[in-house]
Amino acid sequence: MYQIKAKIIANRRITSRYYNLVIDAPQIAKFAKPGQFVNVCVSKGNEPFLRKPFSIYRIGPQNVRKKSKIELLYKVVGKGTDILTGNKTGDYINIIGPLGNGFVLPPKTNQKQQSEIILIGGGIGVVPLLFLAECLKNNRSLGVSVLVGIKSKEESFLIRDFNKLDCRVKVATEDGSNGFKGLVTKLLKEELGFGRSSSVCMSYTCGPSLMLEKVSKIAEKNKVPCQVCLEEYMACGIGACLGCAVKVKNGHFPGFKYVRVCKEGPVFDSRQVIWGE
Amino acid sequence: MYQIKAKIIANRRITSRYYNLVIDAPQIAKFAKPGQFVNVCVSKGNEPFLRKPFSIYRIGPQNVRKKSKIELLYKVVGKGTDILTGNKTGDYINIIGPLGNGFVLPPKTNQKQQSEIILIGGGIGVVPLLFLAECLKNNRSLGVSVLVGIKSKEESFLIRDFNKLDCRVKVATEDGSNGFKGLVTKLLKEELGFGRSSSVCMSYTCGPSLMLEKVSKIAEKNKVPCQVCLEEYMACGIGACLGCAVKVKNGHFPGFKYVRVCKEGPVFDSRQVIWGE
Amino acid sequence: MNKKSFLFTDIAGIKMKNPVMVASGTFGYGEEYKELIDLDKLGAIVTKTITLKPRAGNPPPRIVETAAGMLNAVGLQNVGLDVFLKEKLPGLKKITSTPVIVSVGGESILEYVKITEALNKTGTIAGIELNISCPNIRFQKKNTKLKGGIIFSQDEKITYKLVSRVRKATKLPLIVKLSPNVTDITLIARAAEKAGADVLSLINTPLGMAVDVTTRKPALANITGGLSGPAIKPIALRMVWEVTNTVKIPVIAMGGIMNTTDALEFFMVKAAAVAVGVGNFINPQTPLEIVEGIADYLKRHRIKRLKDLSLLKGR
Amino acid sequence: MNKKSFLFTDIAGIKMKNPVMVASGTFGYGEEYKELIDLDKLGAIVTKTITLKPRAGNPPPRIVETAAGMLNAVGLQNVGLDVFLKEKLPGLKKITSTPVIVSVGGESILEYVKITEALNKTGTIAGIELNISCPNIRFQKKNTKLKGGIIFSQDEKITYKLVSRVRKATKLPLIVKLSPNVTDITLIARAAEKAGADVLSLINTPLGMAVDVTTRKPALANITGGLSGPAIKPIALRMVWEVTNTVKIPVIAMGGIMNTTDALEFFMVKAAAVAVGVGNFINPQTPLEIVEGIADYLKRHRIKRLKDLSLLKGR
Ligand SMILES: Cc1cc2nc3c(=O)[nH]c(=O)nc-3n(C[C@H](O)[C@H](O)[C@H](O)COP(=O)(O)OP(=O)(O)OC[C@H]3O[C@@H](n4cnc5c(N)ncnc54)[C@H](O)[C@@H]3O)c2cc1C
Ligand SMILES: Cc1cc2nc3c(=O)[nH]c(=O)nc-3n(C[C@H](O)[C@H](O)[C@H](O)COP(=O)(O)OP(=O)(O)OC[C@H]3O[C@@H](n4cnc5c(N)ncnc54)[C@H](O)[C@@H]3O)c2cc1C
Ligand SMILES: Cc1cc2nc3c(=O)[nH]c(=O)nc-3n(C[C@H](O)[C@H](O)[C@H](O)COP(=O)(O)O)c2cc1C
Ligand SMILES: Cc1cc2nc3c(=O)[nH]c(=O)nc-3n(C[C@H](O)[C@H](O)[C@H](O)COP(=O)(O)O)c2cc1C
Ligand code: FES
Ligand code: FES
Repeated sequence: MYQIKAKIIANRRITSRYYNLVIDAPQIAKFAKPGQFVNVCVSKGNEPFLRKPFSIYRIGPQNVRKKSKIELLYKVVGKGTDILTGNKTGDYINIIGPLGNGFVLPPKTNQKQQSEIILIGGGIGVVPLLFLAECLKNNRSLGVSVLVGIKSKEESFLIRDFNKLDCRVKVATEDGSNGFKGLVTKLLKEELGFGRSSSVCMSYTCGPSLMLEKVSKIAEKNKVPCQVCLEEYMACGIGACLGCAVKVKNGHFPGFKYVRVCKEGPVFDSRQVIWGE
Repeated sequence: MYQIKAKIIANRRITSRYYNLVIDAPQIAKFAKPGQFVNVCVSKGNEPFLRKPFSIYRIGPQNVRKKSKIELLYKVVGKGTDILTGNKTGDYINIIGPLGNGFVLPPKTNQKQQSEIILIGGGIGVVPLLFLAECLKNNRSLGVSVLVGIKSKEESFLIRDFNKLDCRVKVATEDGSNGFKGLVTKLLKEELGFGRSSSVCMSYTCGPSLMLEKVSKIAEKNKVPCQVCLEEYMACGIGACLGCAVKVKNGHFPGFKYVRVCKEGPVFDSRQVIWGE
Repeated sequence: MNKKSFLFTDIAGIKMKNPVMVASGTFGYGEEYKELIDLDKLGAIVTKTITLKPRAGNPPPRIVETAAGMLNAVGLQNVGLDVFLKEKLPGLKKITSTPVIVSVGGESILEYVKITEALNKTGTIAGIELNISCPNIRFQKKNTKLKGGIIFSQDEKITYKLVSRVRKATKLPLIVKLSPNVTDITLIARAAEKAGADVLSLINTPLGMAVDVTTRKPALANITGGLSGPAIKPIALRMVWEVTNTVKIPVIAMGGIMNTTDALEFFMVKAAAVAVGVGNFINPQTPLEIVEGIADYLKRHRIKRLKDLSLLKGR
Repeated sequence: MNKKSFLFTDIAGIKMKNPVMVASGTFGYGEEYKELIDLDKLGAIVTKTITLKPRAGNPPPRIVETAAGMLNAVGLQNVGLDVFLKEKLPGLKKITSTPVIVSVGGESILEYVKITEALNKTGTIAGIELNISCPNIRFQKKNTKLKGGIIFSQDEKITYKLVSRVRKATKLPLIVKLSPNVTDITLIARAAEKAGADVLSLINTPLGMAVDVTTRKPALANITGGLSGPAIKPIALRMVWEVTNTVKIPVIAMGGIMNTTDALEFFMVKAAAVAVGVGNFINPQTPLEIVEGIADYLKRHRIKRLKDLSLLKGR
């Protein structure tokens, strides 16, 4: 975990609402794992007041041993992300990372039938899944399927990088303007239906919390382990404030306890999460 | 009095700490008088929280009947003025003006011996005096002497525009790097000494409050009327909040009352002001 | 009324074309703003607090910026009842038909009663707001060690007594403005309600202070002052929520309202109306923009009345 | 001690290399920050408040940003006394020699006493801070209508009783942390002083609230929460000023301290030490930067001791 004043390599506008930020941060790049995030100081003053957490989208440069850059992909949703768009190449930005526990990679195995992996992403939730897909593809020879749910084809750029990785990619759009018309959870059901689930050794998901809950249920029903990447409002990002709590099973308290998304998470075993509370 | 979203024509850096802001504001330009000011919304959010008042430096274009631009000259001293430096040509800025009562021009007179005017400015306090000097020069044929006190020769640009107006200009620098070494009040004493004061029909001054107090005393001692342009912390700028009070003589209260710098001022007859309270 | 008449609000007989007012002390005697906004479009105008005799106010500096807000220690400078009645009130009534609520301050209960009686006779005002929460007028109480005594509305019993007396003196709609500098605002709110207040208004300013580290002096000559602006909005919202859940009479909410979203937050905790304070200084258009904003919001969400805007149940 | 030893501060026997502490609840159990700053350079570490039994805390969302600040309703989630003594305290002592002050919370006076007795035996802690100001632990009192009861330090008598009992139970330096949600903080401060407190610390968070107008729900699941950050600094400064002018015991000041200037303001109103709260979240280097900043300021102004830094007289 490092707090660094990092140089911005690029801050590219992808669409009016999505930006790609590349930061020179060798210390963080070196240790980051998929699913981890950085906590970014977006303002110089009190507006917005808190740092803002962003998942790591990619570590670069690609295929080079000495990784030194991290890439973020962010959606402009409010004051903080809006200010972020104003950053230019050469500017400095104060970030803390890598934070949290990343995804647990699937156990190494030789059994062909167990080597399918499914990633399910909703909108900007694809971010940590791309980093994960890269690791899965680079380090292992697993079949990686990616199911992505987006609003409409304007957001198709979100699947571009998965295609480049040679993943099997399926898209669901709410308006049917690209791929399947409907929810990504429908795609998942098909994917796991007809006994196909037995070849899937792990599923990973990130996106809006209602989607995560549904994905978890489908995975659990089909006996596929599922790791969910959660979001919660954060202040410190390092486990000190207890602000980012989520309810999980088997705690000290009758049937539950609160854990920190920033420290014990953001990735959890879906079966541990108590949804909607 | 108008509140307008005005276009910025130019925001030129003069030295590292001084900027010249030209704004397209026909309504304000049309009615503005020397000594009046505008209240500028410098930030888009809450930092800094209040509008910031600035005197009008000049109305433009010069010698054209349809005046449409106002010019400010500001010194970077804190958060608000720092943000102001970031404005670019074509940006819009929300300003309210013209505000306050300007200087009262000297009575028209034919008596040659009464036609001397002295302006005494300290640092950035020259701002309203330039606009005043222009009016005096353009509209009347008066002898205008300008005494300016600055820190050092780096601030000499503050007298440039007076020179262009063909005023008689004298400078005092604290370090002696330009003109007289010492305080501008010393220059004033010389100027009014040896009975010369009888030819001076009016003096006008703006600058740090200790200087204003001294200038007033010297002027009063020499029986020269003196109009002082005061500053006080302002919130509304239009007379509503009563935040910008200064103590003056002859009020409802035993010997005094508080008046609003933004409304009854910022220009006062020096003999009315109760200094240092 | 115009097409926005669904914003029409009647608070204890004060009929307002919309529920957006301007707060006492931030709008002078109204005329200061006449060149900048259309006064007729405001819900109501609350005047600067007046006292029986003119008050000089505090020495400068009287104001200073703080994070997302400002401190003021104006010290209730005002022209006094006589000049107000002779000049300020007629002047304001001449330029607008918007309801005028007169804010009343005093150093004793008797003073409040006297001013109220004088206001009864004007026939032109829509209501009275008792400012019993001004940090600049203090009341000496035995068991307190607070410098300069306490503020009237910091004490339940004094609040009750003061409001009861004024209540007896007038039939005009009576608004009581409360101080946030209290342990339990619901106790004070109930005392005012029991004493016959028609409406409560809150919050006045929390007491604050700032130091200028370059001069090593308090930033305000008066040392302490009232804090206003977005900084206090969370405190104001909490108190309005506590009070609307406690009393039956309507509440006028204020504290850091700078835009439509801020105003909506207060309506959602059941405020009957909102008042813009320092928002007027930053952008004189604020109250009118909020009127438009609320109308828009209601239309977009197909909500018929402001009343239906309260918080939704559950999470 | 090092070249900055003129910053050395002894507060009621707590020996600190400098007067800059970290505030309870914003620094976890210390180890969370160990990779980011040198814990040994802090004046003192105040731990997250612990209670006798573990507490689950409030449901999420627990925090939300506000103008120049944030609201929190963590609900005093903590591991409880046993785990604290077995794991957290030894863990922290192992990684730093900085004095550790343990913040203690409870639902009854007895609970405070029990925890204090257990802490007496550790032999490794520098002092106890009684958190009798947490908005999340309420005490039922008859004459209040406040939802969920009052906070201990909102009542003068309860404060006196609680502090007296704990005082009898320990010889450790005893710090009492006060709530700003009171009419007159000097009354509570005196009660704590009379009851034997060695030090006061203030302010805990003013109660606030925020509404999410898109969901029409309170932003926090707990509805209200404690406000912290620069927004509350003027209130904190005023209260510290009031209290240092009232009591003789030293005061640890906190509330929106984000940088050296903020800290200096508090020293100028006679705080004996300062604590950084949410400042740690925004920039974990804050306390250490303030240590440097103060040393610098004192040198530049040729001031020998912090004590000589108080406000100058006159205007
Ligand atoms: C672990 C984690 C990883 C994330 N990864 C990404 C990512 O890769 N790309 C991306 O675009 N977004 C990501 N987010 C969401 C991102 O943090 C928010 O969009 C951002 O904080 C919004 O800030 P704002 O000031 O623009 O919006 P605001 O107007 O302040 O808020 C809009 C919404 O953003 C969320 N939010 C605001 N502040 C915080 C905060 N301090 N902590 C958490 N959530 C907050 C809230 O849900 C809020 O309602 C991630 C969030 C978390 C917790
Ligand atoms: C009538 C009048 C005319 C002025 N004309 C000019 C001018 O022509 N050129 C120029 O450079 N400056 C002028 N000033 C001063 C200018 O307003 C301040 O320098 C500016 O407000 C500083 O803002 P800041 O945020 O940069 O500094 P801050 O760090 O906020 O404050 C620095 C100092 O500026 C002053 N100041 C800050 N806010 C205000 C405020 N709201 N109202 C009044 N003073 C404030 C205070 O003395 C403060 O100590 C004028 C002030 C007044 C009252
Ligand atoms: C400069 C100033 C003067 C004020 N004067 C008065 C007053 O005379 N009477 C009164 O009841 N409230 C007065 N107030 C308080 C406001 O009416 C309002 O209650 C408070 O500022 C909170 O609202 P805001 O944050 O929107 O400003 C004053 C506030 C300010 C900023
Ligand atoms: C997330 C959070 C948790 C807190 N928990 C505690 C606590 O457990 N005990 C306590 O005494 N104060 C607690 N506080 C209050 C702080 O210690 C401090 O008094 C307050 O935040 C004001 O200082 P600040 O504005 O610098 O944060 C907490 C504050 C925050 C923001
Ligand atoms: S954000 Fe502070 S504990 Fe997770
Ligand atoms: S600044 Fe408000 S009255 Fe002058």
